[in-house]
Order: sequence, then structure tokens, then C-alpha cells
Amino acid sequence: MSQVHVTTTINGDEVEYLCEAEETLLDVLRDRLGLTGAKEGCGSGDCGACSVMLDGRLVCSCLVLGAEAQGSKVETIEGMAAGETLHPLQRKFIEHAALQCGICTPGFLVAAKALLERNPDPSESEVRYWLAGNLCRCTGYDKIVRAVLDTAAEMRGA
Amino acid sequence: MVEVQIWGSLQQAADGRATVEIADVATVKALFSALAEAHPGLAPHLEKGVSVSIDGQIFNDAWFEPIPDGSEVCILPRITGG
Amino acid sequence: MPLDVKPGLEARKFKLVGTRPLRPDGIDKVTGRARFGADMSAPGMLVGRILRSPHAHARIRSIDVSKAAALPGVKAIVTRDDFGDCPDDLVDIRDNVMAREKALYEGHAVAAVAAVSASVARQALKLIEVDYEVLPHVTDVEKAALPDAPLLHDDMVTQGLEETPAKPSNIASRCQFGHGDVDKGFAQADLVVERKFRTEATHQGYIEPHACLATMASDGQADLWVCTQGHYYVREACAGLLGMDLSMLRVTASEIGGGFGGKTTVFLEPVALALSRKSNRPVKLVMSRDEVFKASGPTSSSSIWVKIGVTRDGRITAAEALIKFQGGAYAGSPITLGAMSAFACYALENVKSVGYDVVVNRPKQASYRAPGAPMVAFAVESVIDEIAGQLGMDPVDLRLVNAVNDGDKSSYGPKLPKVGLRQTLEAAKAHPHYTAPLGPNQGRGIACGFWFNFGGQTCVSLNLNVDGTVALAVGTPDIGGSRASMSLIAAEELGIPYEKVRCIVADTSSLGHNDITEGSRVTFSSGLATIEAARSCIQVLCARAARIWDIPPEAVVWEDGHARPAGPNAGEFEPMSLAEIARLAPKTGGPIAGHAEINAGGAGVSFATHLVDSEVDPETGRVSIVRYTVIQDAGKAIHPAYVEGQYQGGAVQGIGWALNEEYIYGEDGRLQNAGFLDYRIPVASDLPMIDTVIVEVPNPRHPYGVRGVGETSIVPPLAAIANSVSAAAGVRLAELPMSPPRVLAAIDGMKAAAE
Amino acid sequence: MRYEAPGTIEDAVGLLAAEKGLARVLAGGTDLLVRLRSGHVEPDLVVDIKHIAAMHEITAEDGGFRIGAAVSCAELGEHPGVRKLWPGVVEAAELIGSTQIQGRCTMVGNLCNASPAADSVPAMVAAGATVRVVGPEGRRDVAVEDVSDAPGKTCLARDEIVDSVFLPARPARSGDAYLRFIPRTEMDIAVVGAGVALTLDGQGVCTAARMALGAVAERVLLVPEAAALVGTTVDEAALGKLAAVASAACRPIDDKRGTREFRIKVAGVLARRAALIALERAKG
Repeated sequence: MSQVHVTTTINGDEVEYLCEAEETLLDVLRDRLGLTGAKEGCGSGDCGACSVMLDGRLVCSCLVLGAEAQGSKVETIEGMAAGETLHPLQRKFIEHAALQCGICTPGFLVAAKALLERNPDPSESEVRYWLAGNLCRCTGYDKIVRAVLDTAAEMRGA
Repeated sequence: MVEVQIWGSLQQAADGRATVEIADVATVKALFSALAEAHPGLAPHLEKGVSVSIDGQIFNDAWFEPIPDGSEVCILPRITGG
Repeated sequence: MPLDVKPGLEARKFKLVGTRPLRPDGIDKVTGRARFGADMSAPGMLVGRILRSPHAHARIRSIDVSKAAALPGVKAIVTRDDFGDCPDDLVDIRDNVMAREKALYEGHAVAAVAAVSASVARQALKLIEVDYEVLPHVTDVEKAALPDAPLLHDDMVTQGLEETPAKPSNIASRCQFGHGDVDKGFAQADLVVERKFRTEATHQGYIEPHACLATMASDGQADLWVCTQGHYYVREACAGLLGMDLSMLRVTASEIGGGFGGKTTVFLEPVALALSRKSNRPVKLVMSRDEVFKASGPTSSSSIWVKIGVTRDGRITAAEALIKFQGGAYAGSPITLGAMSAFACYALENVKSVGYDVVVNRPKQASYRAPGAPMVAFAVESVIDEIAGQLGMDPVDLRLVNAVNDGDKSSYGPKLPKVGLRQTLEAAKAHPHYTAPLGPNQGRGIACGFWFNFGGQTCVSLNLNVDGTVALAVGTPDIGGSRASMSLIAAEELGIPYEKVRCIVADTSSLGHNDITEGSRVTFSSGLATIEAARSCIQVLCARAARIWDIPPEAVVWEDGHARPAGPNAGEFEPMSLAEIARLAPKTGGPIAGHAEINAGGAGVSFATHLVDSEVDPETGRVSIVRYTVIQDAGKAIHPAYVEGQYQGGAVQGIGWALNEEYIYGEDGRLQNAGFLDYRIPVASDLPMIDTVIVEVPNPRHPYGVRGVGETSIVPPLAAIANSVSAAAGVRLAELPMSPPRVLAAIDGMKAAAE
Repeated sequence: MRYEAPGTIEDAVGLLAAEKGLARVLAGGTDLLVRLRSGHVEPDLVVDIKHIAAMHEITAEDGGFRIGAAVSCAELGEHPGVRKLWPGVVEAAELIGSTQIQGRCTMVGNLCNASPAADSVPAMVAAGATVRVVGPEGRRDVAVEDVSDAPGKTCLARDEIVDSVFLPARPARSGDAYLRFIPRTEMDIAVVGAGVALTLDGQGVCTAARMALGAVAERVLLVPEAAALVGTTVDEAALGKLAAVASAACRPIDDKRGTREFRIKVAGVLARRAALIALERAKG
């Protein structure tokens, strides 16, 4: 079994790992690097629980091979807070009770952060469509959408 | 004296009775004993687990829940949830 | 012992209960630190994988694992031979966990391996040779009930019939509820409406697949980490199946990524333990999404006939239902709960509901949020809606004429205690949603729903730390924010800030038995136990203060977090705070704690009324939900944000069930849509905001008035949406899901009939 | 399985040609990885083409655009020139999957996956797009509608790669549009898809029309009878005719996503609705 050697940057740190060619980036993050914040809800890109940023793009890490991360920049939920300081989205999700079980929360946060970086003033409809690839079965999305809109307003200084 | 209501499909086990009158039972445990004695067909069902409603409040496995005289008592299939 | 429940609950002023503090597990969950089922590892851990039947129904002639066992890296293989005799009540569970003589559905586990890596485990599965004799199968509830249907169990004889049948069948049991004389009632009616309804099977759709990590040592001591709604039940089931003492198995409930009833039983756990026992290594087993759909426990599909008679002024004279549920390959569909709840919203003189529990070649069903009630409510509330239309009556008014009141005899037997249905109906009528104008192709629907709620066995341990903070241990896994509610209750009772209480879910070796987190029971039962534990702690606190002051303990009262001298000693001593008494505890007798072990009875039933506007594209049959309002009686909302969350989540699961979710089987008996691509749960862009109204009619059996809230919210949506779609489309929709092809066919059929 | 990430198209073709077992080309991976995981495909070699610089480029060519095979649909959507030229194609590409999928998926991958329900394909066919195929023998251009004639099958040889798709210049007074039907608002595979492109003369009379339908046959269908619009002002009568020819062209199956009857009927509805949008765009 010949493994692939990969050098990449994860949450700002240079990381090296060996992985099998068919292993996904999600497998590598969770099983080899101990970064279990990204979750596997489906393994087919339908639920968004494994969302990470890859070279500035929001992706499902279950649909990226570990080998593909060579030379890339990966950002995960574990890198979202700055030390003890939560990202405003993280804080607002707690304040708005935008999570019940919390399994989908890391994916929603990574996706919502990507949205607000592109569009600091999204409409409710834009939030809903941007997040359509993130499934939540507990909340009915209401409080999630409110948390994102409220964060956007706060970050705009409104 | 309490009048015990038996749900529809359990009535066969109670010799076809929809209600059974039981005297001198102060608790669920005493009620079960009296019912099993009056209608032995009920015994396995009571043993397996049923819910008991006393004046509209539902209890599971509560042998010592008091049964006030004259209260309305129903035997129900075991209530659970999801 | 029941707590002292005083009347006049409405008057109670709370300091903390009813506020919306931050949840204690919030930061862990927004930073990715929270550990769910699949997030745990152990040194030397093996990867487990399960081989599943590709056939819907097949006799397993033989299983040859020799080639797989010879593959380097394979450490253990288990099959039916590894699961022996077990207690009677676990037989079906055992056979579902690992197939015995027959595989009864596609996805039924046949063998399992533990290996050093996922790829070795995958290869090993391919090397296991199973010799199947494929048998005829049946997946439809009506067809399975026919006399010539393929038989799943040779020894299944229908229970609950007047005469026990001589021949086996797929009908596991019959049940019947009701009172009065429905024939007499229908004869008195001015209008009788009857109709047949069907609903497809749906899945709870939790985002976290089942996962566990099992470790068993050669002395039989074992640990299990698992995402479950009931780790005590997991312990009992696994110990029963593996012949272990309960004390030898410690089960820790991980954070749980959704359950909705689907994680109230075992699938992987006994297998993981068996693999660990055989390999003497920790074994992690995680389901794929495909396995979750094929081999966990979806809910029943149903076939329901309802007949209701009314007088001209809308009073129901009789109501009757015939309900068939398939519960998968084993007996145990929620038919009794479905049949009991059918007409529970209405005060009826003549009512009858009959139910049949039918087995088919599908996975064994598990509970799903108010199990059995949503489908039956769909049928009953659709007929009520049709009656309102035919009488020309406002649908809320028709329901108000018949709605149950305190003390009415319920359709399932007992008289009702204090209930809040009427209040939700009145709130619906007063809500701006009810009178808002509708756009073109839009329709408004309303429906009511009922759920029993449940109490049950519960333990809580409350330990006071020397710095005046509180460690609160509960035994009910937190699936929706209950640690926040329990902390609120403890802080309220003790009179200390919410932040001073930290609530955790204890493992099975740290706390006595707790029933499963199900039946909307946690806030009610663990809440009751928390109150009791806090009050027993307060007794100790008062006793310590009394000793310090050298006055009788009866002369001390607890107010606002302080022990105060009372009676003749009032004002004699400075009140002592909880923190002060805690600090002195080592000198005044040692640690201070409170605990409670109860079997909570008297969970109050709850009712809801939902309002929904939908829009139908008449050319494609596509339905959009444009406005939704949930109105539900919570008794007393401890943490209103999470009560709203339960209302919203239940409504949206109902929207999915009503519009697009369904198990689709092919002619071959195989599930065709075992993934989130084609099992279509609602996504964010499908939905409007879900408005909520919390009605509070206190439950007299709870010191704060709490009723369960988790399940009732999924009962009305199917019917409310069907009523709104039927109004918008101009034709009655009686089959779920109301997917576009079905709605378009109904519209086209109506047009063709009109021509 | 081996993973290779060559830096040139020639190396990529060479790897494919040399592989004796099963090889697969990896661009966005949003279909391939799903198939890998489910065990539907077990390749011996995966050739990642994302390290080939030219595959990431969008270049102007003959009044149209050549779009590299590794350009993600998100990148495509961010290109104002392509969006202005063929808005229907870009909108179709943007319908594929979620935001997360958009960051990875490519139009060429969507085409080569050879699903009759692929969203971007009917739009590309309506726009008259071609692809450039590179192999050991050199390059050839293939019309998009000729790439796949059955589910999972393409006209590519085992050592050939599509390196780009070419969207031609758009004639004056032309417009295109793509609509699909799905039960939800996002995340579903098209139950029916319809792409329409049409051209008007100065008087508003239609001089050319192309229509392609997705998910109504074993392949994406180019419907020549869309010529029914030619010579009309795309009025109600002409749109009715278009809907009728769209429905008549369908030869769908019943499956988990929709019934035969439903697809036939909705194909007509979407054809009509897409033509109306294309008409508005043609009028400018």
C-alpha cells in the first residue's frame, strides 16, 4: 500500500501527513489529524456538515481527496475563533439558540462565515440559498437564519 | 370502590367486560392483584406492562400510586414516545 | 414521592425560569470541540464494518467467513453464531441486530468484521460468502395484510382478535379503543364524511449517523461510548444480548447529533461489543448514511380510513377510524398510540378506532417524534376540514364546538385533566396570520394535534462545591438544550445565579437508572427530579445553618439563596448565603448534596394548533410553504428559546413529511433513495420563518406547570399542510407525500372530471 | 488506487494511455468521489487535472469564451463576460448542487459524468457549445450534444480528456435561458430541465431557435422542432407549439424522481417558461 505524502496549511499551521489515495480530506482531518469538528453526515456532499474552506472556497471536505490538499490552504471550524475570542457568528449562534443538537453547527458556521466575507449585507433569501447545502434537522433553520442576519448587522456596525 | 375501564381490545382478557368494579384498593399494586384475581386473563398483560390512568393522570410502573376512593381508573396500553 | 403541588401556579413569580440564558454546551458546539458519537478514539482501536443483506427476504443457508478471517489485518468476525439465547423481550432486537435464519429486509446485518483499517475491513466484507435462498417479499402494508402475502414469520399469529386465528399471517396484532355506539351516532348525523388516506414511511433524518466505540477486556469489563437517547437502555439491551452483568458495562452518552426517537434502541452497539470481546481491542462502528436509511428505524407507512358524522351546527355525533401501520420486519409499530390519539382533540360520545400492526420486508421501525400520531392526525384533521367546508363553517369554529375541555372523557378512555387545546384554537383565531390576505394559488390550512407526553424513571444528583457552585448530574441525554433548562431549574430553586450551576449527563455507572430521553419527558421528569434534589439539598443547607446558629432546624427558612432564621429567632442572625454555608461545609459535617430518584407520573398531555399558507404551482404541482405559525401549550416554558426551537423543528419535520420525504421501494424490494439527495428533507431555502406562540396552561402535576413540548409539534403539520394544499389546489389531497407528480395528477384529475 | 496530478495535458493523456486498469479523470470530484465512496467505481488510477494551468483559464476566443475543464462553476459565475454572453448557461451551471458543490464542480465534469439530468448540458446545447477533446492523436472538437448518448457513457476514448468547453459568440438580438424542475428549491437532481436559445430580427421575429431538454430521455435531447418558433414573434400560439413539441420529444421513464406523465407535461411547461425568459433577453 503506497501512501501519498501531503504538505498543506491548516488553520495557518503547516501540516504534513501520509494518506491513502482514496482517503478524503474529511477522513484525514478527523482520523489522522484529530480535527473532529468537521462531521460526516452523508459522505456525498448532500448535508454540508463537513464544510471547510479550501484555498478560499467553501467545499465539502468529504468530496475532496486528502491528496488534493497538497500545497493548499485549509480552514476548519477549529480555526474560527481567535484564541478565547469567538467569531461573532459563533457568539450569535449561541445567543440566538441557533443550535439544538449541534452536529450541523460547525458546517453552518464555516459556510456562514464564507457568505459574510463575500456579502456583508445578505437578504434573508440570500442567506437561505447560500446555506441550502447545510442540512439541519432540529431547528427548522429559523434561528440559524436570524443568527446570521444579526451577525451581519453587528459586523456592519449597524 | 373504583370503576376500572379496560381498553377495547383488552376486554377479551377481562371476560368481555368494558368496566370492572373493584372494592378496597388503595394503590395500583392492590388494584393489579384484584384485577388479576377477578379476571386471570388480564394477569399476563398487567405483568407485561401497561399504563394506568388515575383521574386522568397517567402512570407507568407506579405500584404505590394512591387510588382515591371513587376515582376514575383506566388501564391503557403502555405510553411511550420518541 | 410526589412533590407538594400547590394550586395557584399562575401566580408564581420566577426569577430565572422563563429567561433565555446561554446554553452550557454552546461554546463546545460552536468551536467543534463537542464530542459526538464518531468523534472518540481509543489506543489500538479497530475499525468495524457490517455486511448487510442485498435481498429484501432471503433464507441464509450458510455464512462462510474463512477467507475473510484469513485476510491480514482482520482481527474479529461475528455472525448470528455469536448471539445466543437472550431474554424474551430482546429476541426481536437480537434478530434485528444480526439476522438469524432469514434476512428480513435489504440492509439486515448478516456479519461484521473488525480490522486494522477501513480499507481492510471493506475488503474483508467482500470475502465473506453468504449463501442466500431468495424468497418472495412484500413491502406494502395493504398487500402484506392479504392472506396470500409472503409470510415473514411462520409463528406470527394475530394477537388481540376475539378468536385466535389458526394460521400465521403478517398481522401481528389488532387493537381497539373507544366508547359509545358509533352506528347510533352516525344515524344522528346530518352529514357524514369518510375517506381513505395513505402516508409513506419517513425517517427521523438526524444528521449524525449511529456511531459507537466499544471496549471490552478479557475479564468482561466493558465501556461503551455511543450517541443515544438512552444509555441506560443501551446498557440493558447489550448486557442482555451478550450475557453480561449490568455492572460490567459502563455506557457513556456522547453528544448526540439528533435522535427524534430514532436513537432509542440498539443497532450497532451489541455488535461493536461482540467484536471487541472477540478481538480484545477497542472497536469503533459508524454507520454510513446509506446504512442509516436502510438499517436503522424509520417510522411506519400507513393506510387509514376515517369516518366522521356531524349535525348541521357542527357537533360531532360519531367518529370512527381503521388504521393499518407497517412497522417493518418485526411486530411493534406505534399502532396503539396512533389509534389512541386519533380523536383525542375532540369530546365525543361515540368513538371507535381500530388498528392493525403489520410486518413487511422493511427495516424494523423505531420511534419517531410522537410515534403514530402524525399520520392519524393527518387523516382525522383532513376529514374535519372537509366537513367545515361542506357545512360552510369556519374551521376553527368547528373545532371549538368539539374541542375537549378539562374533565371531558378522552377518546382513548380516561377523563382529561387540565388541558389547553381551546386556548391554542382561540390564539390561532386571534393571530394576524389567520386573517391575512392570501395571494393567487395560495391556500390556508389549520389543524390540531395531541400528544400524551411521558414521565418515567429519573435520577438526578446535585452536589454543592465548597465555593458555592453546583455540579448537577442528570441521566437523560441532552438532545435539544435540556442542560440549560436543568441548570435554570436548579438555580431557581437554590436562589443562585444560573452561571453557578454546571449540568452534565452522567454515565451509567455514576447515577442510577434513567429512562430514555423520549416521550417529551426530560424537562418534565429530569426537571421534577432536579427540583426534588435541590429541595433536599436546601434541607441540608438549612440544617447546617441551624447548627451554626444553634437553633432548631425547623426555625430556618430558605429564601433567595439564603438561610434565614425564622419564627422566634427571626432577625437574630445574619442570613447565610449558599456560598457561605458551602464554604463551612467541611467543618459542619462534610459535603452537602441533594439527590432524587423518582418515577415521574402525571406528565400533562399537550395540544397544538398549526396555521399554514401554501402556494401551489398549478402547472407543475409544486408546493411552497409561504407562512407558518405554531401555537402550542407548553404548560410552562422553562427556557422559551428552546421551546420555540422544538416547535419550529417539529413543524419543519412535518413539512418534509407532508411534501417530499418518503421511502421509495423498487419492485425488487430494495430502497431506491437511501441518501439525502433523494430522501428530500427540507433545506433552508424551502422555508419561511416559523412563527411560534407559546400558550401556557399549567400542568397541575408539576410544581412549575411544565408539560412536555418536544413531540406535539410534529402532530398537526401533515394535516395543516394537506388542508392548505387542498385549498390552494381545489382538490383534496389524501396521500402523503404531496410530491409534485401527485399534486399535479390530482389537479389534472379534477380538471378532467370537470370537463 | 493511485493518485497522480500531472502538470501538463500531455502528461495527463500519457498517464491515461499507459494505465492498464481502470482510470478516471478528476476535476471537481463532486460526482467521482461519491461514486468512489459508494463502491460504484473502483479505479486503479485517478488523474487530477487541476494542476494543469491552462485548465483553469477562461479566455476570449472568436467573440465567445473558451472555459477550461477545471474552472469551477463558482469561478464561472464570477466571470462577468461569460455571464453577459450566455446568462442561461451560467445560471444552469450555478444550479448544480450547493454553494459547497459550486466551489468544486465544473461544467465539463457535469458533461462527462454523462447524466441525462445534468443541469449545465441542455443550456450548453442550446447555446451551440462544443468541447475540445485531447488525446494521443491530437485534438478534436465535438458538439456538446454528441458527447453522451446514454447514461454514464461518453464518446471519449479511454486515453482522451476534454480540456475545455467553447461557448461561441452570441448573435445579435439573441437570448438564452435554462430552467429545471425540482421538488425542493435546491439540492435536487433535475426532474426535467429545458434550455432555450433564440435569435430575433430587427422586427422581433424569431430567426433561429434551439432547445434542449434534460432528464426526459436516456440522453440530453436536442429538439429540432423548436424551429416552430422561427418566423413567429414568439407569441402565445408559438409558445404553445413549443410546449407541445417539447412534450412530444420526451421519452422518459418512471423513477424515484418523477413519473413519465409528469415529466412529459412539465417539459412543455418549462420549455415555454424558458423561452419567455430567452425572449426578454433577446429583446435586451
